[in-house]
Amino acid sequence: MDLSRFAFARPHVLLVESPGGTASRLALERVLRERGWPLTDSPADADILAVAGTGLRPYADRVWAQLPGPRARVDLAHPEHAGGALDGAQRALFDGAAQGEDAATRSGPPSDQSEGDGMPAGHGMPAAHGMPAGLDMADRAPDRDGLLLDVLHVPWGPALPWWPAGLVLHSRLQGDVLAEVEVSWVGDARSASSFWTSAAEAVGPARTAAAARLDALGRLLAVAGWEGERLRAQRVRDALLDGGEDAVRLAGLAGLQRLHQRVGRSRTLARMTSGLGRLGGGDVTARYRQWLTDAIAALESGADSPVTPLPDDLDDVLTRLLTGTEVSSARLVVASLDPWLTGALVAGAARD
Amino acid sequence: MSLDLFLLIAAALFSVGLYGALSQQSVVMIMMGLELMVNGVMLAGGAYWWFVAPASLDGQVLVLVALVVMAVEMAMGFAVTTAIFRARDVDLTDSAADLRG
Amino acid sequence: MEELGAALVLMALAAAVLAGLYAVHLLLVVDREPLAADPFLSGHPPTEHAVSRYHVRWYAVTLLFLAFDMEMVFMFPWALVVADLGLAAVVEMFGFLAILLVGVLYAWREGALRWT
Amino acid sequence: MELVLAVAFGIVAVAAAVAVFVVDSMARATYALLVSFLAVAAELVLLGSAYLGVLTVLMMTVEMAVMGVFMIMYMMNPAGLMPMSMVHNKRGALSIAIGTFVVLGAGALLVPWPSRTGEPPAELTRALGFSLMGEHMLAMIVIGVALLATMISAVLLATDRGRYDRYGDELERDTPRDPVAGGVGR
Amino acid sequence: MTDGLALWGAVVLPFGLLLVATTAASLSAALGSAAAGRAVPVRTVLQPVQEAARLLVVRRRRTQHPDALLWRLGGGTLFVTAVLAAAVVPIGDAPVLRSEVGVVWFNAAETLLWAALWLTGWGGNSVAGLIGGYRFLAQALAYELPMMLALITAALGAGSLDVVQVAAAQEDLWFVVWMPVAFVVFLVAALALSFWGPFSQPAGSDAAGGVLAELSGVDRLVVLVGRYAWLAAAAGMSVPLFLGGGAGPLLPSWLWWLAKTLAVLAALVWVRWRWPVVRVDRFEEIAWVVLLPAIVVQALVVSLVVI
Repeated sequence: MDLSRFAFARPHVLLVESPGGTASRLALERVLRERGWPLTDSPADADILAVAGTGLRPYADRVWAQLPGPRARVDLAHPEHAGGALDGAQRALFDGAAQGEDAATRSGPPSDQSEGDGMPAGHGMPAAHGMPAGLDMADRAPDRDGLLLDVLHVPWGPALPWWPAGLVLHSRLQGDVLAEVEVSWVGDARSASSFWTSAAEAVGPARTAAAARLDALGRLLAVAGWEGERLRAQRVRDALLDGGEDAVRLAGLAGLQRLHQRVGRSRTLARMTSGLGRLGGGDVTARYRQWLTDAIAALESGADSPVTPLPDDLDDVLTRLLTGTEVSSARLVVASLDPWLTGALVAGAARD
Repeated sequence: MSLDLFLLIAAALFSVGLYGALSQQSVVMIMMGLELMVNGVMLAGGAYWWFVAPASLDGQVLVLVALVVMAVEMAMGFAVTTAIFRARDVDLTDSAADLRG
Repeated sequence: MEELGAALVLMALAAAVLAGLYAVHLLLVVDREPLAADPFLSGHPPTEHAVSRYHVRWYAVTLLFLAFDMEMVFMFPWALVVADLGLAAVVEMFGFLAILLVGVLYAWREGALRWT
Repeated sequence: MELVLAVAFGIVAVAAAVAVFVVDSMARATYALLVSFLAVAAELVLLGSAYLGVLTVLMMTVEMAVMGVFMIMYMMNPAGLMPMSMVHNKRGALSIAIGTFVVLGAGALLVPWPSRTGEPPAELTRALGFSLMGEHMLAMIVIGVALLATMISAVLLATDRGRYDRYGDELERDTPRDPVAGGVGR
Repeated sequence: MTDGLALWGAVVLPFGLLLVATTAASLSAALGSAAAGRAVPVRTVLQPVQEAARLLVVRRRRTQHPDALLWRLGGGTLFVTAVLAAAVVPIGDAPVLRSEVGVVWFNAAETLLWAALWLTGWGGNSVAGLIGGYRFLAQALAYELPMMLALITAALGAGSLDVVQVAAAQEDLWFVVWMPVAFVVFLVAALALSFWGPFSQPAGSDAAGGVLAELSGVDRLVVLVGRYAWLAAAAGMSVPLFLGGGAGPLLPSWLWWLAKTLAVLAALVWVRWRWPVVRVDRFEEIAWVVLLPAIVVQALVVSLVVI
């Protein structure tokens, strides 16, 4: 089986985060980055499904059924096991015989393969009989453009990479525009706050404040399609969360200043994000720039950085901001609100 | 190769296009029929140029003009279809006929 | 005329390379039967077929493009004779282009270059 | 060899043309039409017009891609998953079409076409350039104006919003109000 | 029938294109490793081969009610058209196919990408693919006209549509020197047509991979190979159009062509790691009201110089 050892020396990983899985996600992201295993966007390209945390059961199972195979799965409850779990997954990919058996069990239509019951049935569509593949044809609905064209019911999250843990966005898509949006949550909405609170106890408030913002920045950059800088942001973030002496903070500061130069001052990124998701006078551009300046300020002062407060009814705000945007704008807006939605930044404020 | 052969193919294309233009209900499908007819004209123009009067470039220019006419026809056709669809929520000629009344 | 024969030969050779890839795939793949899978929807089942009347938000740009594109029909032969014909050909072609750019300007002001 | 290719591409062109009105999926219909155009482009290359042939490939691919956009937008059931008939007066249309083919085909075969006079110019595309800039200049001027008219009327007809929706009734706003912003800012 | 075609060259061409394309993928892999803060060992150059092996082992997928014919046709068209486009590129002095309309030929092969990408997006019956396919069409509407004008500007400078003659016309002065706008526009178009780097929104992460979303196994490999092949073909074309073709001292002309092509390719790959994705809904307006007038002015300048 030399071939599969060669082929899967660098398996592609689909990483999704379940509520409360922040620690596991960070651990997985770090190991993957260090090994150079790429993160991928869809199950079709994935060899390994990595679920950070354990609260995503039915959704992760359905995604699992979509991995073409050879496939392996990591459900990571304890962040310290990230490396070992990924090693095990890779060994499973090497095992051609077992993969062949797994593939043989999956030859029917997809509905027979999904494990676990009680799948949430989208928008409660009645089962369509006599329709091809038992799926309905899309129906039409009015649009702001005055053309009565088809609407697709497209859910975003929770088993979606670079997406706030547990957020589910049910959208009605007309073309690439989200005509209507409905927000709901799987599990606890502010599930990341406990992780960042405990991180602050471990490595201090300043470094945590910077790391939380870098984490948000990395996720935004991933959605904005800037892989190189996403990797750099995560590198600095991981260094800051490492513990250790003051030199780490200074190295982190240097990395942050470089990011500020490259990302914060990027005119291309600013042009692509300006005017999106206006909230309290700031748009997406203003928010990621604020993260960078706040992170630098925190490291320079050695103290926590104050968090810009956002409205409490963030779900309603999200609905309002996303209605009528096209898909890439919507993803950017969600990513720019990610740390508030998951509680990563709220936690910092709570300690003041 | 002879002129007859190409003209025969062109005639076939033209006739298939004519059938489409006459039988289809949807504006966009009618346009596809018209396009096929122009397609036949283009082939006939190219063949006529090659087999009859290669020294003069009229045949070549005819094909170019046919290409442009096709594009203009398409742009206007799509614009009209969009306008009709916006106004009446249909793109069928049968249903659009009563726009006159 | 040689272009046609060349195109056919090249297409056949390129297709042969792709066919070779598929052949190697059949030898190596874990299971030859393609996996029947749902489309990726973040872990939700699909409720309807995705192929539908897709509301293209930039249809006005396509119309603009169709018209402007026709310019190129004339511009390729024009490029060969500019040096011989001199200023008259330049004035004529760029007059033509200026007319079309007026159309673009108009469309821009009407907001036709943006998603509706 | 050339005869074989000419016949083969002729068959492809006509078969694809028929397929346009036979297949259920609008995507397939659109790209069947493209195949028909590509086959005719191949015939044009066979007929010594390399420029016209390649240009036809270029223009028709783009136009069919655009046509696909509108086909998918406005046709019911664009993927043809639920086959349905969208024709009227099929029999009449068919008989007219066949009649036309018989007349045109008979003309093609029976008319004594003049025999070939002259030779094509050595550098055909260049000659075409001289011709367009010279004797056929009127065609270019007319087409230029026609294209402008097409642009303006197509935008006017197709779009729902215009400058008054964007800049206000008096065109008083500096920045337009649009559902989705553009890259230039005006 | 095939007078202008160098037959043995045609046989070698697909493989040569694959080789150059693999070089681009290797370089991209190295830059990615560096960005992740990892060492870049020599074996990184094998990474594209490794990826190809992976995709050959991985199973193919079929979504519910796909239009499999159009789906696969679209994916395969990418590579086939890349080979067609590369055929008119003079490798040094001689292209595989010498055609008097080589520039238009390249352009025509490129427009087939409109069909290819849209079909790849449509065929899978998946929302992500659909969004990606339509994004590519929107992107094509933006880059196509500037690119056509850039091609014409180079042809204008040489007074010929034959790529060999365009390269030969730069004996005294490379076109890039006095057609910088056309060169830049051509490179932007090269990125956009191979939906690469800043113009990779048709395969964007924000839409779960867009046109690539449902592709696995060899089906995905075919599309990726086609994409890299187009990147290589476009880089290769930029050399005879703007960078003097095979001109250069001492070395044989084909080697000069290769060196210049690899340099352009390296720049295109580097851009991927240097810039974020340019969103189509914003790029559309920029292309029409900034790029298009700019390249028209460039063409005007060139035509005034020519007469």
